[in-house]
Amino acid sequence: MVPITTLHYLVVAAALFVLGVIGVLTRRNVVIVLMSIELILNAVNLNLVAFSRMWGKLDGQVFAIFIVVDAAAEAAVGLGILIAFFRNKETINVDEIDLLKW
Amino acid sequence: MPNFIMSYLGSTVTPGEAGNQFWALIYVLIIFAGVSLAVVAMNWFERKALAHFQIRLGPMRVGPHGLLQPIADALKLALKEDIIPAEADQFVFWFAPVIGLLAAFTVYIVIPFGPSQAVSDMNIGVLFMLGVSSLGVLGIVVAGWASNSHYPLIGALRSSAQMVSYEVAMGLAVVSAVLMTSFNDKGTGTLSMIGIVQAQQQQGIWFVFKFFPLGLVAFVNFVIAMIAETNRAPFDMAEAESELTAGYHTEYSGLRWSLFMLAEYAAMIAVSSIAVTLWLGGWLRPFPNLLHAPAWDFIFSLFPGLTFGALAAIAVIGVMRMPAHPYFKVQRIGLAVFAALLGFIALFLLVIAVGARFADATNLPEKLEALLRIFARFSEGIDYVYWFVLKVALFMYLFIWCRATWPRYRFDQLMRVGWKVLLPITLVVLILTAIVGVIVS
Amino acid sequence: MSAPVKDGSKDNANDVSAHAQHHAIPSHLHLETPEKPYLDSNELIINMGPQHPATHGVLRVILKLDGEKVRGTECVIGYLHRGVEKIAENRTYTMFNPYVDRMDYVAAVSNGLGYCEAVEKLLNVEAPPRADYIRVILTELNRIASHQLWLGTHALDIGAMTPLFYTFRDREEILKIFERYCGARLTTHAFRIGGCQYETYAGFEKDVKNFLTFVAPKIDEYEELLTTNRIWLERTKNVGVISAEDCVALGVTGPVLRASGVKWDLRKAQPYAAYSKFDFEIPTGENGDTFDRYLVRMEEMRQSLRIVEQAVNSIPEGPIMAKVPKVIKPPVGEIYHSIEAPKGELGYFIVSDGSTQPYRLRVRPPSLVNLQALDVMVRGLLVADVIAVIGTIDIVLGEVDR
Amino acid sequence: MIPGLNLALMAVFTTTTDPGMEPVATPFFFYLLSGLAILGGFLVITRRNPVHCALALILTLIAMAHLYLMLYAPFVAAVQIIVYAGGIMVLFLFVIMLVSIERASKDRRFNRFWPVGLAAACALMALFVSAFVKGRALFPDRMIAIPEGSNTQQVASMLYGEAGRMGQYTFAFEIASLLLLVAILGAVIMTKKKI
Repeated sequence: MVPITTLHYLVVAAALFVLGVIGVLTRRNVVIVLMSIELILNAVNLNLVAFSRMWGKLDGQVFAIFIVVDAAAEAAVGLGILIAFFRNKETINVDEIDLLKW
Repeated sequence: MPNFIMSYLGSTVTPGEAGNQFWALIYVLIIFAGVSLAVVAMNWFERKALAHFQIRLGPMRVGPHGLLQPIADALKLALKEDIIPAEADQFVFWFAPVIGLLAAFTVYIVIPFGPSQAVSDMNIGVLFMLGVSSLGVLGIVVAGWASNSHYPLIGALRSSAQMVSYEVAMGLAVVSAVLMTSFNDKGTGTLSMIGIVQAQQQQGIWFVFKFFPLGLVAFVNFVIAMIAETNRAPFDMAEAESELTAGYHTEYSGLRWSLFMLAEYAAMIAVSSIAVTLWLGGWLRPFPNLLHAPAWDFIFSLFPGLTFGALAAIAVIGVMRMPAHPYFKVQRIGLAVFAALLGFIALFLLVIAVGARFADATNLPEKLEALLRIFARFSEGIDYVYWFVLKVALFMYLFIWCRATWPRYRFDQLMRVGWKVLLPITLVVLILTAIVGVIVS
Repeated sequence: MSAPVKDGSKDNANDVSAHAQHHAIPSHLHLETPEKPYLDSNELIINMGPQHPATHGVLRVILKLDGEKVRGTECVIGYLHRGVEKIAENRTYTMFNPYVDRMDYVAAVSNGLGYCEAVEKLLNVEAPPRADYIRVILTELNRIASHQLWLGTHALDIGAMTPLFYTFRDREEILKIFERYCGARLTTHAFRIGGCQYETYAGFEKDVKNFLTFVAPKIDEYEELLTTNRIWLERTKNVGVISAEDCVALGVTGPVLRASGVKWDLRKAQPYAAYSKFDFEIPTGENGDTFDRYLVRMEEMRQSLRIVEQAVNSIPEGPIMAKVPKVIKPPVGEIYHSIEAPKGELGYFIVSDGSTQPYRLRVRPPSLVNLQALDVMVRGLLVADVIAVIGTIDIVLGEVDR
Repeated sequence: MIPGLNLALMAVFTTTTDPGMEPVATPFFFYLLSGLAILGGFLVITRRNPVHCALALILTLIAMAHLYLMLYAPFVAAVQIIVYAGGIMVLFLFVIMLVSIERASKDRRFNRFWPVGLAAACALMALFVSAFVKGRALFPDRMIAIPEGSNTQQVASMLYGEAGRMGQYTFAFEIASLLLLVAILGAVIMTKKKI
């Protein structure tokens, strides 16, 4: 078997990233769009950790932790907006969210 | 292969560290069997203890003093019809109990029953434990959702909010224990579960008494959070039977329901083990530093045998107190056999303990000395496991005691306690621990 | 139904409307959905019951929930309806006596007492003093038993398992006394129209006195378990609050009314049986919350012990049955008689057409009337509080549905 | 089931004493885990029911945590499990249950512009592929051993600094905590009915 190199991890991360982008661009449900964003952030994380392993430095892991923090903040705010929105409009579909003010 | 298997035997590290998959697997199987047995025993003990709190007798019919009741229950549950509601989400409904069970059992990988009596010693042991036990909530939430019914849904909503909230307090309490490990010469702490117990040994104090009362407060907070985390009374919001019939597992039946029960009890034992490891010195016997003479070692190594002896004696009293009516004949015989079994185990343990005492004696025949050396090693392991299990058993009693004593909190009160009482207290304790630690060391 | 009492039916109608105007229900009790819900489309409608561990039988409460917050309740009753009132129209007065025991089956003695006294009033006979004393003793013992059962189940609803078994252990002693007195434990049928059928058995007084010394510390024991328990306090204080005005407007009686601060007890207000001869207090609360109702009932148990003690020490000798004809044929007329049952005012309205059977018999069951207060009490509270409030109203579905 | 079991196995297999030693079955576990991760990602964007999507995402997250373990980043793996799988995903499930899903499960899955989105994503993928093919030399086939045993301590000293000296990322770390605080406040303010 081919030994696993950094490139393998990068390919996996790229695949996940593309999946996340597809989800963000095509799905209607906001919750799933948010999940796709988590997918993208995770792909980035995998890259960072793989590079950290490649160079033998821990900076990548530290960045990964920052990104996890960021993802948590994003999820909290995103879901908060979602709840507030749902309360007023009773929909969670992106293509029905088309008013700047109501 | 035999070399691979035998090579681990003299080792003083866990099989995970030694990289020995065979023994790791054996340990996993032993722990799995042991935890399952403990759950069964806990089931019986809970019903009996609860009954005696409530001036009842509890199970008495199946086997002497209901000893076989858990087995009868398990059989009944396994044979019951496994109902999946028509409107339920089939796959998720099927899968939910498995998540909870896996999360509950996976925690045991890092729980040290002794310095080498663990599957693996991970250097992120505490984090692993926190992370995996936090996965257990997924099983509950998903089960409540998949049932497609109102009561389970409310149970799931309650439990998701509750467990996420109490995880915060729990994590902070754990951090204060981890912080205590770093107050040594080198100034470095550890997240390894074995390392934490060893730190307590080196510092010569259980962390529950360290920086009194800081350790104690953190410990009490952890215990409260852990009761909430396992959904037990008085925090059993998720399955409050008088409110939500059975909460998240209302729609479950038969084997799948029993998986939930298994997961709940396994999780109880797991979190108790964590509390014991972090604050109560894990496998350490009482006063390992003060009473360190070989004679003391010997006396404490007799405890396992004596405990089983006491249990056997209780069983014998039970035999004698049984009415002399032919109806009770089978039960008498059964209990007598059980007593004999306990007595035999007690004898075995005592022989080993006594044998281990004389392992270092001079001018022994060579074969006897080899045997006694094995005894000594065996006795040591039994000691560790015994003290660990004893402490965990006290926690199990605590769980039952709480359940028998207190009414149930209401949901908003529960959240208030979690966020406005436990969290600030643990934060303050954490900060004070750091300050006191810096001042002292 | 046209009443056999011919005169003044029109006047009666006027009376009713005037009455209704006078006691118009305050506007805030007409409950509309007050505010915009938190999540509109997510209003959960939950059927609590008729099969539910905490609805004390077959009560069905339809809860409208916003998250866990209760926005409205609707009680659906009648699952235990047996047509007791209709049965009465086809039974003689004597034959109907056992049926009333099946209404509030945890306080059967009180039910029997109310019925017997109502018929006695209709017949214009009075039970002899000794019978009155026996009635008081048994009724008060039954009040303790009823409150004990209430306490156990109420605590169980709130999550404390243990008090249930303590109260059942002690209730057992009362049931033993009943069993020795009349052979039945629950549906006692202890009294007859005109007195009591059975003379007290030998050792009755000793049994009762033993019970008094036995149970007084037990009541303290219950209080020890609960009264100062933090969780119990948090679960009951300021939960299910109902004001005195609302209680009066809704016709709520019994401990629920007294816990709201109204000192109204039929044993004092219109004494029946031998109650005027005894010295006892009427405990009242202040806040009208679940905790006050708990305290009021606990104190009522102690007061009942006082009454029983006085009664058993001064029980007179004499006959136990008044002179009552073999075939009971009350004169034409109607009567309303009510007593203070453990749960509130238990009233019997009997219309007699002069035959051996009642023309119409109507029961005013305290549980049914008190259950009206549920909606007022639980609006805006959480699901867990609904359970606590159902427990604290102390309903028995046999009586609600009849 | 498989991720949980794996977590157990990985815990056993990756904690070897020799930091330079490769874990026992690296390629096998790599392909298994990355397969699971990609499968999970695929399910996230295709499943109709949001709860199924969330479960698929949890599968991905747990598989990713194992990949971190394989990359000798146990601390990041633990954070991933605690924060993502135990925290964020429960939040997601909570919100999914709070907003009605009956309607969502009957709706169209994709928005009107899905071909555009798909095309854009495909273009992105082409970019990645070309970057990997052309820039093969940029990614050397090397894996420098990171001492795993003290991973947590090293991460900590980068974040907090040691012995009185500020760490490289201490300031960024504090900023991140501030970000979290702001996010919490924002979420609370947005979801609260009346403040």
